Amino acid sequence: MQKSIDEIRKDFPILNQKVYGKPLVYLDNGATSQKPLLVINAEKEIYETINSNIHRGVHFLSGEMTNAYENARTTIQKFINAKFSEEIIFTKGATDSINLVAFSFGEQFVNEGDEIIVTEMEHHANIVPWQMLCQRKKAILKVLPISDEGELIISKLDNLITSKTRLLAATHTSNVLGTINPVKEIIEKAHKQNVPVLIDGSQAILHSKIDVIDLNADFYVFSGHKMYAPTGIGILYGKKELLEKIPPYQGGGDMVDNVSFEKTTYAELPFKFEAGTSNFVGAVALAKASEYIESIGFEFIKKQETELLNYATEKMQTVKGLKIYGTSKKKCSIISFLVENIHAYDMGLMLDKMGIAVRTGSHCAQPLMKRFGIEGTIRASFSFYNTKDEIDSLIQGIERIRKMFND
Amino acid sequence: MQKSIDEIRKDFPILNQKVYGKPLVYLDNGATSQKPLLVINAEKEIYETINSNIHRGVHFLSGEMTNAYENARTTIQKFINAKFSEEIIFTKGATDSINLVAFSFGEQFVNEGDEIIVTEMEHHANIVPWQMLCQRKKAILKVLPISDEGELIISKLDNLITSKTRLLAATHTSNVLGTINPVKEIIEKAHKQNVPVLIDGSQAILHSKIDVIDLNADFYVFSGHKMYAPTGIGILYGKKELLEKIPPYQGGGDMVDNVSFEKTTYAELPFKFEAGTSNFVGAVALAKASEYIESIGFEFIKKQETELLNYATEKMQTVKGLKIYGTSKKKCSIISFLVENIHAYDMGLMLDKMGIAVRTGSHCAQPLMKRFGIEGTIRASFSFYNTKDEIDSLIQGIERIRKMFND
Amino acid sequence: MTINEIQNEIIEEFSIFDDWMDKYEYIIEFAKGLPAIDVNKKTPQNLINGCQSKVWLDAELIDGKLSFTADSDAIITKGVVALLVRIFNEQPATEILNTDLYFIAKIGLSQNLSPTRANGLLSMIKRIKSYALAFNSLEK
Amino acid sequence: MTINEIQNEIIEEFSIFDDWMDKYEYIIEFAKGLPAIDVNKKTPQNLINGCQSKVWLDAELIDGKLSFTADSDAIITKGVVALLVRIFNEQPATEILNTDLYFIAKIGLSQNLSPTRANGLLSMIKRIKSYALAFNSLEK
Ligand SMILES: Cc1ncc(COP(=O)(O)O)c(C=O)c1O
Ligand SMILES: Cc1ncc(COP(=O)(O)O)c(C=O)c1O
Repeated sequence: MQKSIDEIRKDFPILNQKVYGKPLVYLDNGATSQKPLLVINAEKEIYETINSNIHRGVHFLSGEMTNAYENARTTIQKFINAKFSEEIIFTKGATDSINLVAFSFGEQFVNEGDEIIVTEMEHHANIVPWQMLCQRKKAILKVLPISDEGELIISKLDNLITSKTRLLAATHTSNVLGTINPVKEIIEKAHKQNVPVLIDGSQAILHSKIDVIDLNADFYVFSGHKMYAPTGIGILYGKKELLEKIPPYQGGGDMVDNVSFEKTTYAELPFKFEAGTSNFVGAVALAKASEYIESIGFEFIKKQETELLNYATEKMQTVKGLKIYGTSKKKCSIISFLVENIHAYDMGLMLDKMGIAVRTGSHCAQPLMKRFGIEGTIRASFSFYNTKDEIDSLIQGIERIRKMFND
Repeated sequence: MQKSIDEIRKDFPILNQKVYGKPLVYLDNGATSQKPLLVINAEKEIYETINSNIHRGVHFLSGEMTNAYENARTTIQKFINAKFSEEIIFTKGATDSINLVAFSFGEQFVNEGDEIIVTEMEHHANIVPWQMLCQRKKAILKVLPISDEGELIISKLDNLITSKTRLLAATHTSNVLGTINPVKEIIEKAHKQNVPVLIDGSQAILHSKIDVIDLNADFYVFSGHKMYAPTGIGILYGKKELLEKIPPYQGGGDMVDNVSFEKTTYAELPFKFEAGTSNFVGAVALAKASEYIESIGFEFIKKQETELLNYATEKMQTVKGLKIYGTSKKKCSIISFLVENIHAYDMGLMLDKMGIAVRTGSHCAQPLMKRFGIEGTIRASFSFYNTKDEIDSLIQGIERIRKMFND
Repeated sequence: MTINEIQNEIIEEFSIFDDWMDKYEYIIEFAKGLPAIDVNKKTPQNLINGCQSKVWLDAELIDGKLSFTADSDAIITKGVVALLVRIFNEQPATEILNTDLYFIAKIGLSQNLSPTRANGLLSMIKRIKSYALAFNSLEK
Repeated sequence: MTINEIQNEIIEEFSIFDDWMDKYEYIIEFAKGLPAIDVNKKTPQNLINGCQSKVWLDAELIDGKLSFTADSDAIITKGVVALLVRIFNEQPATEILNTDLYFIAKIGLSQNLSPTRANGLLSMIKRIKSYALAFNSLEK
């Protein structure tokens, strides 16, 4: 049976607290999500029962921990519908995953004069690694622009892609605008010209079912901490045939087959890309988080979050001088906005004192800010555990501050 | 007051269990250590109270979490006596730290024909990243050999270092032989010829007080999970003036100052090297682990572990056909051994069934195995929470297996 | 008034508020009273890095004492820098260098302005002290 | 005997042990009874990767049936491969390909040999099946 919101909120102990004597209203989910007890306790339980280093051990605990870790891989494989479990690489997070691809794919396939395409709405994590690669290889970074509504101008893609294009990196969902990009269509277009595509799923993975086979993504990355799992763990999905073609990223234990000072050979997938002791406890907790998400159900999540998004958008439009950035028809539950004459930072600081946690600033997307000619926005991002009451608090807070400034 | 071993063991719930109906004897501490409740509960508590993304947030939880994270940095700074807190970089683990240096130092300072020196007793984590660097830059990897006792032949260092040597990477303590290397002397020798030194402290950090200023190490790396902290977190210490000179490793959020498609500038230390959402919960737990260690006290740890090492060494010497690999006078509580006519793997599997967890195989040190002309060893590694009774169980187990094979 | 006398004054002024919004109203009042910085002084050199808001801070030496002007695009930041200007304006450089800014904790700002990584408040204080240091060594 | 008959036989033999060390003694017995592999067949090609111990496995087709020989430097591994040889020796290739090796779980080996990442037991079974597959397609 479907849990009620009240029941769901009980799964997240952190939500039931006061800050500055006011009930906490946590609307900074885009930065990081809170964790259900199921996940928190999974880590604790591992450390109290089976914690042990994995893979090479011959003893009982090591076996149990290895099984738990490899089962976590299979769970994530199913969660995103990957074809093979070895297409799931455990990393530190989305940033780590993108850097891995930028390095390893870059070493193999990017040379002087080649081109990489990113979009104007990317998070720095999906810009800077490509810039660094381009600098190292003397390649060129090209940018797919966006419209005033905050949508990718897909029609420009055909001209942007040339015979020199080696990879296209695009976000599935904007962490600032909330825009859900038509990544399936983008991938199809890129593939027509033989360009592989990396999708940054950091803000998508928690809102709806991801099916990497259906999307036909070549690489798909996300962080655990944004999908109700702990910090320090993330995923790189890559198509097997591509992962096999590119060299390893980091060197160390577990990623080698044979090591000698003369010649070292590397292990098979997925181990080739998992150098050193993996965050195996984090990996198991990540799998638990995905199970928690599925127990709530994406249908329910989508319904709840859409309701919150629509409700908040409607209410915000009644606030004088409030402008929403990102007005695509396809949005996840993220709203960026500014109120006339009020600096985002002032708004954020004051909302905080009312117990309302939002994020302010450039949201690691400075080029996007530049596109809109602003320094930053206030961002409220909702999870299925948020309520309409909380949105009412937010709106009241905004109104109060607006009056303080504009009267 | 000093805790008794019984009291200490109560801090580690995992130790008090049976496997195959036998009391668990956990002697695989070199692979990963168990975690005290203080550390386990610290993570749980964070997720239930202040979890929130750090640094850029303007709200209460973000502030609390940022403070906890930055205080963790200061705690680790003091733990290893670094001069500046920004010399402490949080990484995924020792392997991640070494790869960071191999890349960033390599980009800045290593060119075709240059030389990197490692030792014959290194873990793969301190070999493969350098091999990969050498391959990329057409540089040359040179190796400092060891004696039959398992000690570095320091006298060969002077000849090994040339005007082409760019860096020396050596382990503080061997994860196989237990040898504690005279790293201070090595660093001094290297510095005389202007060669910076990276020390792999993975197996040293948990056994005695590390003072990076006294050692005068240029880089010092270790993993949290081997020092009673969770998986997925580690440290790179680097001298400020060196860290400032080398370019960033990964690109993404938090490590930038200003991002535009035309030109990106990077943040100051330590952030320059911490791209993406850091494992901030792991970092706080790591600091807690260091506090736990200090509450037990290195004096007590050293005394206890030396006693266990000496006791086990003595007892093992009474076992017919048992050979210990690594007979240096300066050893930490790690013993590698083989028993005549018995494959390490057989021994490990059988000890396991008696509840005794040891590690078998090459211990991610294949070149070292080659040096001794063996395929692998059995390794028993003791923590201060182990007891003489447990060593008795180990010896009895070895004897029983020896008889099974040799009668 | 000495630096500490001004600090104590500020602490007392803030002591009447138990609500944060009232404190902010008060800080905003300060912001409005801040002597405007010369437009020509809003240079990149005078811009303080590491805040989510922009802060410009300039100093001149007048009769052996430092005179500060400042501005910010965010009103709370401007109010905070106004507090600092009120405290440090016309104080001898050596005094500025040796000051312990206990008022920050007392009025609750340390907790409330520290969240941003490159702490805006800290950067402002650093900048003020570096001016003091520079003028101090000039004087010798 | 069919493959499953042999599996059942093994399960029954092991059922009398409730102590692991006794099981190992028994496995070691098997190891000693394993038909020795020809020294010339201990080639890198016949070496199975991913075990902590070395395993060589060779197969020949005799009268339309597969005949296996094997060896290992570790005695327990050798005993395990001996169990597999006992089961699969002289069985038709199609049977080998379609076998579900339930005896592994029943005698407790799945749990006890799986810890190593590149599971030795799994690799051995894979190798045996790939021989069967190869011979099967040869026959057609
Ligand atoms: C000496 C030494 N160096 C490096 C490492 C690698 O540490 P990690 O796997 O935690 O990155 C280890 C761990 O086995 C080690 O013992
Ligand atoms: C769209 C997007 N991509 C990438 C990232 C980077 O994720 P992480 O910091 O967890 O590596 C984020 C997180 O802010 C994001 O929102």
